[in-house]
Amino acid sequence: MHISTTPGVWIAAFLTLFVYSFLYKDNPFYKFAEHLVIGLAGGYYIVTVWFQILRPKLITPLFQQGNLVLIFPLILGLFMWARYIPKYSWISRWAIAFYLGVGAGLSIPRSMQALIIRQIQATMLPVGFHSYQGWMNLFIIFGVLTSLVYFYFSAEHKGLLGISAKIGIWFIMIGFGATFGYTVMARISLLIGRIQFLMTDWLGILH
Amino acid sequence: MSTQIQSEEKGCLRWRITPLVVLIFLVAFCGRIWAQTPGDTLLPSPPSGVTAFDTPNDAGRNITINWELSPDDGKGRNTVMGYDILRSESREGEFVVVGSVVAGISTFQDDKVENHKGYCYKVRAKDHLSSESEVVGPVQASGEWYNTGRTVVLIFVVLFTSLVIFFVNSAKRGKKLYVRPIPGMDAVDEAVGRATEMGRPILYILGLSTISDVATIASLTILGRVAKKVAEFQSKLLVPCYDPIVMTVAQEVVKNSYLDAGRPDAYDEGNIWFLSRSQFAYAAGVNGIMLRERTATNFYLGMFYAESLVLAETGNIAGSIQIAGTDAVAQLPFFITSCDYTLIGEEFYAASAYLSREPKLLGSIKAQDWGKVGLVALIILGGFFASIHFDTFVNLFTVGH
Amino acid sequence: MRRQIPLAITFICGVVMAIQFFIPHQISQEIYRGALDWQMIIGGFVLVLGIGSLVTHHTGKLKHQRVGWGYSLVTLLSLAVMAIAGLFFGEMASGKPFMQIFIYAQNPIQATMFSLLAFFIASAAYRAFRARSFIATLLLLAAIIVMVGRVPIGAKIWSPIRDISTWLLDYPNMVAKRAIGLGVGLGMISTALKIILGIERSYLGGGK
Amino acid sequence: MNIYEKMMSIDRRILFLLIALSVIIPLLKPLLLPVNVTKEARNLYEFIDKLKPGDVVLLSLDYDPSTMAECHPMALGILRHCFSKGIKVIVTSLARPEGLGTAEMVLTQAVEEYNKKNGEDYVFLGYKPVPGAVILAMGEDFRLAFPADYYGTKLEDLPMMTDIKNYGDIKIVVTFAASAIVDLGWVVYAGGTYGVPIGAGVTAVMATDFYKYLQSGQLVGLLGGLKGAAEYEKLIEHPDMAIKGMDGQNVAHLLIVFFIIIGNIGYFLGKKAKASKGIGG
Repeated sequence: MHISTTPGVWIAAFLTLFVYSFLYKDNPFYKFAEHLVIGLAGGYYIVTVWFQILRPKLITPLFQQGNLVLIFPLILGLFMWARYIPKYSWISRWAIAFYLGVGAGLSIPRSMQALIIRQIQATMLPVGFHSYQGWMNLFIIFGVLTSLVYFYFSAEHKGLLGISAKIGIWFIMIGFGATFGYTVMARISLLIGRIQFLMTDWLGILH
Repeated sequence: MSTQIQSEEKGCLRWRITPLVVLIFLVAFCGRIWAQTPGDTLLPSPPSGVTAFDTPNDAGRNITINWELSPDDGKGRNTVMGYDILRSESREGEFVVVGSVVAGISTFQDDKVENHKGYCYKVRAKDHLSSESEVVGPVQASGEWYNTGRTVVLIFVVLFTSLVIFFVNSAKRGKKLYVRPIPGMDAVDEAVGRATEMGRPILYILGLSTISDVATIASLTILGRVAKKVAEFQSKLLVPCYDPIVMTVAQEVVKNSYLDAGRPDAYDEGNIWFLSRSQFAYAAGVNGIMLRERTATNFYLGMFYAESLVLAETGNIAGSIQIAGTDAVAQLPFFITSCDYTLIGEEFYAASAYLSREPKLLGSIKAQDWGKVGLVALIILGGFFASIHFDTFVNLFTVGH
Repeated sequence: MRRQIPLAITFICGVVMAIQFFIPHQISQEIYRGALDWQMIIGGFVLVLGIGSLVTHHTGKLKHQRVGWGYSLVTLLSLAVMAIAGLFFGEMASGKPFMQIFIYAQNPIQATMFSLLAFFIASAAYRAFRARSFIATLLLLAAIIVMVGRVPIGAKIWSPIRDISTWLLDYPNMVAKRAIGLGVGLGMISTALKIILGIERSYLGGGK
Repeated sequence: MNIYEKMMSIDRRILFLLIALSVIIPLLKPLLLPVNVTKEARNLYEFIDKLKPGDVVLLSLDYDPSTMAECHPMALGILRHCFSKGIKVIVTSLARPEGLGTAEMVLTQAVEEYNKKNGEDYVFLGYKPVPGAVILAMGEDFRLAFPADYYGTKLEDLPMMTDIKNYGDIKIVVTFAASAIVDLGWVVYAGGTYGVPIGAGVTAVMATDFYKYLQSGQLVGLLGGLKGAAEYEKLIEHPDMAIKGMDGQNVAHLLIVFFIIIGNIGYFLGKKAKASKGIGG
């Protein structure tokens, strides 16, 4: 059993235990780790934005390579800083409007293609009563249609509509249960990873 | 007996034929080998039917070259190992190899060309010798202004947009639109009421995405309505944010709600602040807030990732009422198990319109419902056509790259 | 002026970016890349607002000596140390202070926060999976079958469980995901349209 | 609070402690719970087991630090199997530059365990961009894609490589990956064009996508996630991280199901008791 001698590993190990102490109850050790990681993540955010966005995408191309088009995003960025001046803080809405408009515009055709057209095409399956797959295709179409009825807002879920909405929620709940069960293994392996770090890299028990 | 004789005769008849057949086969077989063996100077037959054209539906600078496989590729003498594709600026000009493919492949895309410049091509079949096809071209590459492969998306977008505009306008003209009560909605009002009775703050999480994510915008509209109620009941609203732009918009929305509720002085911008831009630092921070501020109600509305269960389960430890709503299908199972009420996918999008009671916003929900009716009809029709193996209908919905 | 122009900007940008999807031409690709770069640049500027808000939040706690002000000091100091280490001492190269702090302090806390899910998924399952109603029972049964079906010991206990759990994942789960996706698609597009057409303008906030 | 209510609201901290123990104990003392070996894992094992000492295989470690948790034990298992049988190994890493670090780590671990010599028992070719082109080039000649190995020595100076020209001289390619490089890269280019047998070790999430290649015979065998690695560790009788990890998974999963069952028993009996008390009362 040879305990690690690198200080970094000791720090990492203690911070890991600080966070796990949260499972018992909120305590000063967890508060320290929490505030520490928020500070570090803040610093990390500053450094990554500078080296991965501002310098390569604005400072170098605009000031060194003279790509003058970039003056517009520079102005829109400064508009955002106008929030610090109460009298002119409304100008920041121009930059927000640009950011918003681009996002909304991009999402319309892409979600139409990916979420709707591709999915309904994949549901147009040959139904057959003499093969397993034929029955399964019927099962898929029936399931998608009833689940869709569950999201129907224009009418009370009563009568035939009520029944199919009820069957729809059955499908949805079975689907959620299956996804939940499927994810347990991935989450447990996260814990195995941390425990192996503590027992191998830190305490050196395992190898 | 006669049958037996016949079979006898037939037998010997058959007996005489077989050696003849074997003989013919042998001669043919040797002939083939004989033709090949002495110093194979025979060239592989060249590929034919070479065509070159500007690759469609792209930004240009790309020419597609197709050809029929050489008769000696995969069949015939089956000696062809691959093909070289040669290009030149003009029919007589000097040809240069721009690419090569292995045997059995009969197409190539040359992506090192300028737009609006003529190029000529020819294809060379090669084994240890080679022979070339005739020259084809000149042909020019250019970018297209409309991607024909995406027409079906255009039709769907135009149809749905007109549905939304139609229903919003009819709602504006005062037409009464019925929308069934959604159980989660009154849970929102109850939850805010409960927080005020207990005199404990409300926590509102806008999700871990940027302002350009439509889920974040839907969540901001709900925040506006929740903030109005909070202002009326004079309870405290905490909004730790993941994205600075979402933070600024949230501050604007909440300030506006306090204004509408007639209590602009009670608005405290300090309660809407930036926490962290990294997923699990943000989760650590929010966990701390939930336990220390003893929030009565937690709202998780917007886009979420794996941290959803860390937040919701901690909220459960703190004993708060929790209402979630997201379009992140992968996280819905975890919200369903740990929150008091969860708005599933489209319910979350309908919530903002529903809570506002504004007619024109309800109009968009009607459009969504009509869209669903259309999709149901298409699926049934598609299923029917697929079952009778009439595939052209299903292929209508294939979208180009 | 304060509301009309932003609405106009949203409308123009929205329509342009929606149409861009259908035009493969070079110019349209450049507009697409340009718009995303501009969004990133604005995101870069807004960093100041975010960090500014974080710092004012914690300095406020320090100034008023509110409870837990010591922890605010931790946040402010670690923010400063990390930023200075990254900006001035060898950037993000491995072995340099910035990366050392990231590997030995920031990453362990984040990875351990992530691993809390192993505990929380257990407590959520224990508390929520109660056969209170028929749909709750469906949720519970599907979860148990898939959970047991994925580990080798499950197949030892009852061998067909593996096929049932695969069936549950291949059919009901896929059906539910697809139906919800269709609903989300319609809801997302209708909300995006409301923003572009200016029907939904709460993001503009208050004031004239 | 009667027994039933207690069963329904056991303190979550007890559950947390049990989950932690269910993972820690097997790491200290492996329970070696039964690991049922799937057909696809056994096929891959038998294919390599039938190889003779001196045969050469190509192992392509096409993963990176983010998917190391699942792929590392699989790669280590197959490396140990090859080295224990004196099979020579060529190693490449074609996914991403970051994959080089993880690839070298697992290779050096196995090399030290079986003290193998570079250039005679194994060769580490390293990384080259555009995996499709590299896979095709190696079909013509390894030197076309990798004139020198990762450490800079020319392939000609490596004794092991003298009589190895291309896929024709190696018995099987096994790729460890979490991406489409398995089918679009190896199965189509190497398997399809040059007909070399292909095996694969992929993350659990991806495994289901590759079953169709098993049925069509384009894949000789397949290992899926930590479970696949545990199966291979069992086949080569060398229990290590994967089997211990799987023990933890087994116990944790059963523990959660056990708690769910207790909660429901408490719920039903509690309801019945309340109902009967109601009548009696």
